[in-house]
Amino acid sequence: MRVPPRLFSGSLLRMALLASVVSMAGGAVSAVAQEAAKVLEAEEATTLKIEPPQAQWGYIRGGFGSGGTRIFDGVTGKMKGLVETSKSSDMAIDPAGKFYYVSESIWTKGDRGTRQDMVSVYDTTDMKLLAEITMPGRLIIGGRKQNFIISDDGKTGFVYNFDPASSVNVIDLVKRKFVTDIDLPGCASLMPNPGVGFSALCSDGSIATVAVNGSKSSVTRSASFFAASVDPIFDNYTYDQSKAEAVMVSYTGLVYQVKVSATPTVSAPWSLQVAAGLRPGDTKPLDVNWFPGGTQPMALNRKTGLLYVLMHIGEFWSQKQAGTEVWEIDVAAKKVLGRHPLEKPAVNIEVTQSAEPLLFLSEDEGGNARVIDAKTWESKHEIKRAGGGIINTFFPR
Amino acid sequence: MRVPPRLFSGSLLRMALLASVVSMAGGAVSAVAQEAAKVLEAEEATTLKIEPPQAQWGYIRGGFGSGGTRIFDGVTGKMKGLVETSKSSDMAIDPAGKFYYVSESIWTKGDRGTRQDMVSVYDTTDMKLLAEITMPGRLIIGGRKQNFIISDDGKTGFVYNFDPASSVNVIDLVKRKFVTDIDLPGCASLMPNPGVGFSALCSDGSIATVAVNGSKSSVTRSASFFAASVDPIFDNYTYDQSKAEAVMVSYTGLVYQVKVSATPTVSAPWSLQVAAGLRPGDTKPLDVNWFPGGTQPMALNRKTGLLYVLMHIGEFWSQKQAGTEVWEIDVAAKKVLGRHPLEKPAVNIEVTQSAEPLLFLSEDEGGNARVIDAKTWESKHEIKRAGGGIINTFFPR
Amino acid sequence: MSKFSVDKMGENLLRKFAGHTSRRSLLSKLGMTLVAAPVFPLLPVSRAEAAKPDRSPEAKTAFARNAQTKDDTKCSYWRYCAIDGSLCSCCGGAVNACPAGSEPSPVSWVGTCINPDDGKAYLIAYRDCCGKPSCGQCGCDNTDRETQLYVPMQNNNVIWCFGTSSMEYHCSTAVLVGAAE
Amino acid sequence: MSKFSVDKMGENLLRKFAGHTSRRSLLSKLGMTLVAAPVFPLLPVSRAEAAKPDRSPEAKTAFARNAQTKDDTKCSYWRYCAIDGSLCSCCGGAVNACPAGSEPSPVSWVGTCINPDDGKAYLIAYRDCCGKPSCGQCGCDNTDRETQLYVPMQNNNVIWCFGTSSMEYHCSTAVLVGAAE
Repeated sequence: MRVPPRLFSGSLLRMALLASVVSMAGGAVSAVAQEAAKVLEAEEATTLKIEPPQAQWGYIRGGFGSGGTRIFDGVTGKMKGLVETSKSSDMAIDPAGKFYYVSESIWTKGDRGTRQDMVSVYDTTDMKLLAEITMPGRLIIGGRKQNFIISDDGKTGFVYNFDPASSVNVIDLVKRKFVTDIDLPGCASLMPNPGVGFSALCSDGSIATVAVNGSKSSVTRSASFFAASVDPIFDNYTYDQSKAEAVMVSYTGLVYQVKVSATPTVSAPWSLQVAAGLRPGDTKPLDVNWFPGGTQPMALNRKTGLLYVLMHIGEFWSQKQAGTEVWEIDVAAKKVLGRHPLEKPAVNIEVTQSAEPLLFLSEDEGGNARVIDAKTWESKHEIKRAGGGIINTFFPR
Repeated sequence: MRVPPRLFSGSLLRMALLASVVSMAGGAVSAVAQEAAKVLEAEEATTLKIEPPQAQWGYIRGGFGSGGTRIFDGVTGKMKGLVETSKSSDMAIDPAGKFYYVSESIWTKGDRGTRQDMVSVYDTTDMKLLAEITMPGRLIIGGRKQNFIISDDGKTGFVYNFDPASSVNVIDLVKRKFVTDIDLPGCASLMPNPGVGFSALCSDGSIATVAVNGSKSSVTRSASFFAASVDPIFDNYTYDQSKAEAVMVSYTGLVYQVKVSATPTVSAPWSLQVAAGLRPGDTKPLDVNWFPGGTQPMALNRKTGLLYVLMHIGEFWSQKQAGTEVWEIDVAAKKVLGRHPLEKPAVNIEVTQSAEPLLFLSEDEGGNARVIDAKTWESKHEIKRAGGGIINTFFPR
Repeated sequence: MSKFSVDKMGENLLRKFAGHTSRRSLLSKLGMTLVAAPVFPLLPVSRAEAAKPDRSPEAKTAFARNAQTKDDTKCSYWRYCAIDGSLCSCCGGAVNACPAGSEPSPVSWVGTCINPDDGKAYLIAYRDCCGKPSCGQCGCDNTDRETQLYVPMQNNNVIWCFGTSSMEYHCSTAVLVGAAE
Repeated sequence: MSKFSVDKMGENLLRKFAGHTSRRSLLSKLGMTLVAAPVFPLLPVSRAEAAKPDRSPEAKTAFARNAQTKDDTKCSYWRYCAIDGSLCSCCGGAVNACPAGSEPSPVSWVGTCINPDDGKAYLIAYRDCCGKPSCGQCGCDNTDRETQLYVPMQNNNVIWCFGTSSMEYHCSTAVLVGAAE
């Protein structure tokens, strides 16, 4: 057996084979089983357990319209299990590693009937459904990391809603109940704000900060610091829980660092291309340059402070184009340390927070994933039909 | 506009553009619309209607686990619409062409919650859901044509159930209600039996005939005529409504013709391979021959009496292998008229009952479909991402 | 001259929704309007001073340089400069019509596309047709002036099926709204 | 010597169900058994006279000639002679165990496969693991002695998720039941 016996569940299914044979079978089976024992041992069917979230795992979503988030061990390349994420749902991992949370919308009759919005709670080791926390609604989109976030203490979930007015559902994950919804006009792409509530990017180029106190809340706004329709910031940015800092990249390749607090501050943006010794990206038509692109174009290693960005050659407004290189960037030094060509173009990138960091990439075609050693840049695994969607990793603290 | 205006619906959506602008927009829009009218005409969004079922259409299911049956016009190769067939559902077409019937099983929460089994009824021209006829259950499998059949007069539906005991749900399609379920131990793969009820193939190699009279029924059985586990008959066989005759093919390539009545009769089987001048197919290991294969390996043109079978070279127990040739067989003469190599191997075949018969094929890879002229054997269309599943055509009477 | 400005639409939307407008009262207003007026994108439109935009080939995106006006079943058709999804014109619908049995969303995202025949810019409403499984034919993903979720009406990933009986995505149309700045 | 005969199992099943057994009383019996005994395929088994089957390479199917006993994440693993679906051993499960969170069906379809190490035939129960979206890894479709719906326990297309909380298919295991004739 290739799976450690300690992982076997101790459920009713452990019942012995012989005792469970239906009475209709008569006396034949005991004899058969004894006979079988002489040759190969008869077996029972069981259900395994799984380890709680591990730093070297990658969680890869199915593509648009498909369900399921497959968990792969980046070291072995093997599938470990599957989180039951329904179509266009969002998954978040409990920072303590005990629960998988799935923010989802399900109709009672598939594509008709009554709409049901909920956060479903799964145990991370037996993967069983523990609770369904009903809530008023949520944006149906898929492929976004910042639409369902969890506070750094793991106690509160924030679910972005758009119907088509913007709001945020506040979920008490301890009591497992919906608390309130907060209007958030013109803003989206949430980040946790420890001790305060959450912050978000807004269409006027500001950051909105929502102080949440039970069912009460108040909203404040920063000054405008980016041009939301001219050079948008990718809303699949990275929030670094260890520093309460968000690192963001814009379509032209500007890097923004947002220090999260009651009054978030934004550092002066700097250009990825300049950090690589090239001229900065421009919004002008015809101008050819390297640009960031994809659905999830960036990943950040919290310990090393290294940023990984999917880059491609193109013109402006090519923000969904798959990356042909991964740029490895020292954020503190504002310097591109390496440009690493990919065997196959990729649309999503994530990095593990494990001691030996591994890059997970969703390739542009076939739903395949690739695992690359972030130190040696050696390709470790190509995983067929991994899903093709966005990728999460777990940050143990 | 590429679609005839007569197909536009006369619904509320016909409301004029200007009148429908929301009040918040203020006075600006009228001016804009007048301006726009000078350049290109502003439009409204509408919903089209579709013709009732046409003889030259092919209905192609999505592959395993996917929903939707796409309708393609074999003459133009264009998609005409989509029947809302949920995952692992079965579709049947009202012989009068007024309704699409979908036999389906839906859980209230996707893959959990309460199971709901029903026959959903859709209008064939506006494609709207007209009714849901609830019933006790059905076999969940997909890819089978004979699990949901309709009597030749269009008044009664029969739904195969297996849970894991075999039965058949009788559905009154006129009153749109479930009538009764009938035990059918050891049998499956239903065919209509006009004036009687339905018949089915059984694991003892017989045909069971079920006389249905309201909620009462009685079952009779023919003598055994095939070896169900040794040389099985493909259960995606063809039932010819014009002759009340079923034409069936077995794994080795034997053709059976079943004349349906209160006491069905089966003609002596004959070998496809012999009809092509080869030695007959054998169940013996190692023996290499041409064999029928695929999921839906055969199609019958009701008017010409020509049978089309997907054939491949292999050994016995290769019954799912994709066909590399289509054999064109005159059933009455028991003679293979032609062997037609395919550009790409196919797993499903169907033929239109139109004046100029067209073959629809689901290719083995990529979910692509191909349309071939059944007279000239010219490839007319290759349709990308058509679905890849089984195919239905409509037989107008 | 009054023309549509997508950026201004976004700003106005924001201002209207911000602070003084209760979301619930707005929603109930929207809800009523959804029933009464299902044809037009439910977004406020402002007058805007017309600049003189440069429509020369040198000022065009890669999409605009290669756009055509003849075949609306191809991704390069001029109106599709910011579409993402299956073209309804390949699904039994039309460039501005949903296939039978699907339902056009009363609201939509928008794009500003240049018609190569007259060199003018037009506002296009990409109305999703909803309530049926994905059509799957003619998938396109064009991204001219396509933004992120905080400017939702210019984001082409959102399932724009608000106010329809279900939010299952079937295909997308490209409805001509009018001239843009 | 008593060994499993798949054909006889089918025949007995048929005889038991036919005529004199009411489906409902059988079902309620099955229902009770499902709760009490979820481990074994719920199908009656008969004694059968052991013939001496020919296990020489010349008597083997293409699958059996190429089967191996080392790697149960490959379609050629000997037990998979009639499997259809994703191998649970590639999904975080094992050849005889469901991945965490999925549920083994108490009933299954069966195959008779030859172990190349000892040349003997064994009855294999292909238990589907249910209640999660399709695993999608290591898809196999082997068809030795695989039949059609009227012999359901030897058909590998049926979603064998009876008696589980949902019938969504996740992956398939291959549980060794015992020696076959």
